[in-house]
Amino acid sequence: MSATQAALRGEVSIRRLSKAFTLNDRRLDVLKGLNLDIRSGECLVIVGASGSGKTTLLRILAGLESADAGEVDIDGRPVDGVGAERAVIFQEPRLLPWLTVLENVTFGLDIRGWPKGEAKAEARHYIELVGLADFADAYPRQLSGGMAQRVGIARALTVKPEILLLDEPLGALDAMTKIAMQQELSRIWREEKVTMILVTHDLEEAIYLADRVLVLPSNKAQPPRLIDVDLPRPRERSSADFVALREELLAEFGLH
Amino acid sequence: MSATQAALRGEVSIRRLSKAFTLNDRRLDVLKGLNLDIRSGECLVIVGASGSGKTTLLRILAGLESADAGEVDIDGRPVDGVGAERAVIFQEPRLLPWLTVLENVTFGLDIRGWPKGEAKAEARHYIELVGLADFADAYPRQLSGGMAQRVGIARALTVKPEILLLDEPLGALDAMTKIAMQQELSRIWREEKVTMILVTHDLEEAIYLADRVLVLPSNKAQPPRLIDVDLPRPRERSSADFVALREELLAEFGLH
Amino acid sequence: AKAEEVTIRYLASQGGIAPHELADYLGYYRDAGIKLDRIGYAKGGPESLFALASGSVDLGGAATPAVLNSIASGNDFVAAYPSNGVNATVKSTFYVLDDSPIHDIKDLAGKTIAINTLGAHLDYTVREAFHKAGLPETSANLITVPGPQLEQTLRSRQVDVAAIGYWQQTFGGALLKTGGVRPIFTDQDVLGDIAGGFVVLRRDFIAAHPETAAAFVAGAAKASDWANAHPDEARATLADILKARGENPDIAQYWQGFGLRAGAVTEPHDLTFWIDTLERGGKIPQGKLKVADILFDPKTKTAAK
Amino acid sequence: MTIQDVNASLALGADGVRSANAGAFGRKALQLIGDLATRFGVLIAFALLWEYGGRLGFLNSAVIPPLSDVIAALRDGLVSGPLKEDLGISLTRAGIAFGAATVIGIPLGLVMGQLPTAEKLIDPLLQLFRQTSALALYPVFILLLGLGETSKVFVIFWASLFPILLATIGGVQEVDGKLIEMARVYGARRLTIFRRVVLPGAVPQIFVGLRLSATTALLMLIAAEMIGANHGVGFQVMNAQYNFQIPLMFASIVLLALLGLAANYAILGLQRRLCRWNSAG
Amino acid sequence: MTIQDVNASLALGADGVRSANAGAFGRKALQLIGDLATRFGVLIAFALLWEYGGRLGFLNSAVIPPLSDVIAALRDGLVSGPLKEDLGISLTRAGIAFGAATVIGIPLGLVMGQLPTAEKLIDPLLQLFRQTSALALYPVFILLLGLGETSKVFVIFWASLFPILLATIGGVQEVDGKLIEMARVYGARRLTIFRRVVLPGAVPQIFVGLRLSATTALLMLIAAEMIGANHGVGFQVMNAQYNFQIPLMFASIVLLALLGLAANYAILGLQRRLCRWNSAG
Ligand SMILES: Nc1ncnc2c1ncn2[C@@H]1O[C@H](COP(=O)(O)OP(=O)(O)OP(=O)(O)O)[C@@H](O)[C@H]1O
Ligand SMILES: Nc1ncnc2c1ncn2[C@@H]1O[C@H](COP(=O)(O)OP(=O)(O)OP(=O)(O)O)[C@@H](O)[C@H]1O
Ligand SMILES: [Mg+2]
Ligand SMILES: [Mg+2]
Repeated sequence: MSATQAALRGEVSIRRLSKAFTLNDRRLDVLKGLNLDIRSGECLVIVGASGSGKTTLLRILAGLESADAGEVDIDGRPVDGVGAERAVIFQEPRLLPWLTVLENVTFGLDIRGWPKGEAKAEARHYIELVGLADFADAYPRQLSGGMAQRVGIARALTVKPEILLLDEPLGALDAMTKIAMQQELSRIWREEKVTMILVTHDLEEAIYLADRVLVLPSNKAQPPRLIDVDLPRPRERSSADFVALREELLAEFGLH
Repeated sequence: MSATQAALRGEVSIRRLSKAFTLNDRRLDVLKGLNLDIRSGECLVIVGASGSGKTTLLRILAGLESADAGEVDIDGRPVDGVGAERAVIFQEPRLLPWLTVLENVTFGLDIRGWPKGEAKAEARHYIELVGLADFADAYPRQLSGGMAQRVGIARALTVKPEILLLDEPLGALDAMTKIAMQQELSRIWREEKVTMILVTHDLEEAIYLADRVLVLPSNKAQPPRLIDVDLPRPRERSSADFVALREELLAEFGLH
Repeated sequence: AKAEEVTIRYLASQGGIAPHELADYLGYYRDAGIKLDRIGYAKGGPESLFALASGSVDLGGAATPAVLNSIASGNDFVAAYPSNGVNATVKSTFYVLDDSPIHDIKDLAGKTIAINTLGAHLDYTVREAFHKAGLPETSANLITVPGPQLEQTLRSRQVDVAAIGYWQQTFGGALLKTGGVRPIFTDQDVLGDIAGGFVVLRRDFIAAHPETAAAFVAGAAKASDWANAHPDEARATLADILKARGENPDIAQYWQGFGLRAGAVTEPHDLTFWIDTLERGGKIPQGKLKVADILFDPKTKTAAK
Repeated sequence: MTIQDVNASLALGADGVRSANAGAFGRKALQLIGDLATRFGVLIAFALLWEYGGRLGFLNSAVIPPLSDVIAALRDGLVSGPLKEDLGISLTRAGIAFGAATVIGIPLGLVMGQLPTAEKLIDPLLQLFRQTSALALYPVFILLLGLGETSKVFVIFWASLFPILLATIGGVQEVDGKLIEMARVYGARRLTIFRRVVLPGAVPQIFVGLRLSATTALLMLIAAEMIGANHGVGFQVMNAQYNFQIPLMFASIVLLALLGLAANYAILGLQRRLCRWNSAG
Repeated sequence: MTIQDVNASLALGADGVRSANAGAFGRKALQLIGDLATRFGVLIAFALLWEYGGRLGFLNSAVIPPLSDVIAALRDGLVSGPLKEDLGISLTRAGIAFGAATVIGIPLGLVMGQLPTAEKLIDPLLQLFRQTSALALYPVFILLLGLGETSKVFVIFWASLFPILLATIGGVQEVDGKLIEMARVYGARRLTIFRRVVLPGAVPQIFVGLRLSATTALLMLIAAEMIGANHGVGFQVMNAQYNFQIPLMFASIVLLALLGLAANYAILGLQRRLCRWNSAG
């Protein structure tokens, strides 16, 4: 199942991945022998209780954190640090306070050496897409929480990575904006054929976007669970299958 | 309707409240002539699109931001700066990085001059309540996003204010933790008879907790809307009335 | 009658002594009831003048122009006696390296001369020398270099000429000991015998202790005469004094004397030369200072005014 | 359940509007006066104390001449006296040294703050040198750099390097690690992270260093111009002191202090311009 | 739709485990050696250069005696010579001055950083004084404070106050305003906010100031002990120079530098202890 063909972009293979933190001399197992293959162009959604290790897993995939044991391969090569084929949307917006919204969104393109004008045009496109066209010249401290989060999303989208890692990207958005953004993410994922790994607490969002849902347990004695979501797309939130799957996921969480 | 009787604790009266920001020479109306009375012991939930002014309104009520025009009276006295009768849970956790979880949670009690031992015992109670008993000695940078948010909640609950102002307090929590916390908030609200003003993007949460829901419009030409939630408590999320009201609110947002 | 006991606090300078220190060491002050109390070191005379003005010490000592400036600016100081000066044995010498193209004053034009302070003794020695040689007074480039660095800067050819002041005999002695240098001229060639610096007392101190002041000056004069008469003993004594102070006694070998006339007397010229120079330069107002007003007279035990 | 229009549900009284803008202009004018009074009040009090301290017997005016005499000496010195020329010479020396300290201190501080190896390598030596007074090392400087401008500028440079360097290192280490992580995942190389994240993030601290350093540069003029000099404001301070020309000495000190003050506020002004994002709108 | 156990769904090979801990001990030992080499390599190279520079003709050993002579002079001076006593005297002076600068500078900086009015009131005067060299103001100090310990300690205090003060003000103004807001809504009064939010938040910058200031205190010993002193390491630097005791002069300089180095690392150590939250587990 593990791929060594270079042709495959954005394929992730996780083998026996373990990670523990030390907290005041107490050992805290966060990931324990995780095995997982993520297909090229797949949308994997990670859910789990607060503190179950979602961010940690994402950070290891991003190359920001090193595992204690195990392997992560991307397109057949072991992950060693960050890489240009991956982009991350963090749990916090992480905007540079001294740059305007427009400048923050061009940041990734600047680094990739895009000419100023093209980078700006591209950035403006994504700023419009997240609904902040009127705020292109605002500084981060002039934004509301949800607006800042959307700037972070726009910034990650500009660089068109093979693998997009998203940590609760829509958590601070109202219902309507959130649905619009979910549609956008779904469209971009489909059109750009990007591998998407997304952490969320919103099970509806998980089912709306996911090919598969990974449920990380709080109790590390239990194994993680994978749930296939084989609903046709575009998905209808009020469809019976959708609602049934949502119930099933809730049950997985011990609810209902 | 405005009360001057000192007997009423936690009554809020808002008159013609207006607030605008200047953004690169552009005037940005955020609140425009808002009128609202919040009863003692009421639970008012504020919803609205990202950037519609929820945080701004909460900050004015907290005394952290001054209005351009209009009046806010609490228990008959005009608001002038912060006050010990109000506590705030911010949109970000705002923990002191050099203090442990336990020390962060005792912060409010320390300031109120509680003896060390009692403050610690009280703090431990709330830390347990938000499910972080194992992390009392951790530092903020060792916490996950949702854990940090829960520490902020515990800290605000310790001080038992007359008015509790909450800005998306459960936004970073998973479904199960969130429901547990909603039940806790509801119980504390009922038992302590605190006036609760809560911002959320989760309409289910709004209906579960609210006496009334205030919908702030994005377009300031439209007036804000108030929606009464007269469902019996404890509320059942799957009850027909609950679901119907949720549909109604979604429609208010232009969804469905 | 037994003389009153008076303690005189003062600041010493490193590597050298003033006549009153020698007098004290030789026991000349014992009967006069004068006790000298060395409370520290001053690097340069003006600092002792500031200390005198502040009442931290009871005597100061500085080069003549600094003393005159201090009195002109309103300090009620009196020049007690000249503490050092220029004569046939003690003098400031302008040295060059052996292979230098400079041979006399005329060759100095356009050259760099290291001296310790501008606007004071050596500065005016050079001006006077140029004046006498018929050259503009500012023909050479004078720069300030502290004593310890004079030899180093000369030998590394960063300056063409190093002027060793008569009060810097230790540096001159060390320079000559290493050798490879030759003198061009001295201040004595230019100015003749002249006092270079004065010990200064406060007028109110003199008024309060006229006898003590007179005895102080007399003892210092006696010590100066003794040093003139017994230069080798004087050097040995200096070595003892330096050793007692925890300084390097070896440098006593370079010491040549105080450079004072017999009886450490002041000639009017010692002061008028500088009064004229400073008045000409506009540093002090015309006619403000008169020698009689500022010089202690041991006979009347006062200064006029 | 009822949905209602919030504003319509209330009987409105026009008196409810707080007159937030009434008298705003008058208040602003008053505020400005108060502002200037607090800003310069203490300074003026100090000047008065100086001027009249001697006359009222607090100060010995033979050693501390009244301010008016000092100002007169300063004016004379600048108009027709030595200070005019001295000013240019000293500003050049301090300026070159401060410029060099900036140009070397900031990049070095950025590197040392970011690369532990570089810090480990250079830090002990730097710390040792930092502890060494330029005043004491004169013989060494003269030996290695001569008596000319080089050694004077170097003495000043040396002393002004460390405030910038330490402040920059401190500033860099304070930069939010989360922002650096963000830049890394966008593929920024070390140099880009320096330029786009670390440098702007450290700017406030760097400016503290610059202000300390500019002051140091001007203060070191006195020490630097003690040797091998015949011009310069610092030279005048010591030379006037040696010759007991007290008003000229104070005039030179005041001139240096005013230069320092000007440099300080110029750098503050530059910082405000650069950090407009912090206070805009 | 199927729910599956992730781990069970894979055929596992034991070879997949990366041997992250293999050879960890050997690597650590090597790392330590490398660490020490980088940390002290440059220092040792410098010492060798000094020692052999004279013998190889790079340096004039009459001006810069070889390091071994200096170390010998240092040992003699400390064991039987003047430096033993000097050390105690100088440490007392620098210590008192630095202590006073800390005790006054930090609270003053905290106040000035927080209260715009206080800053406006004091800043211009302070800025003016900051620009004024202790070296130049000696006459004034002698006049106002006499020749005793007071003026010496005050000169050192004066110079070491400003690094602490400016760094503290800078640090305070950098403290996250969101945390201060948080403390305010919990009813914290100004003093509590100072103590519990502003002070800990400004600690890293304050420590930069403390380190600069400790250095300054030791460096100022030379200037302070130049006048009216009989003892002290700074006094020895100048005294030895005037007495042709060049090795003793360098020994005193080295002693001051070592003191400064010790102070620097002591303060760094204290900072690490205080800021454990930043690096814990
Ligand atoms: N300091 C400021 N300067 C300028 N504009 C500001 C400032 N603070 C807030 N705003 C603007 O005010 C509007 C309302 O912001 P607010 O934070 O109240 O929104 P919100 O309803 O809380 O949104 P969210 O749900 O995204 O948190 C936004 O358009 C924002 O850009
Ligand atoms: N640097 C660290 N040091 C010690 N423990 C840490 C550190 N980072 C994370 N942890 C711990 O690891 C666990 C998992 O954290 P992680 O951030 O991955 O959770 P999460 O699943 O993202 O939770 P959330 O939904 O609340 O964001 C938590 O218990 C946390 O306390
Ligand atoms: Mg997380
Ligand atoms: Mg908000």
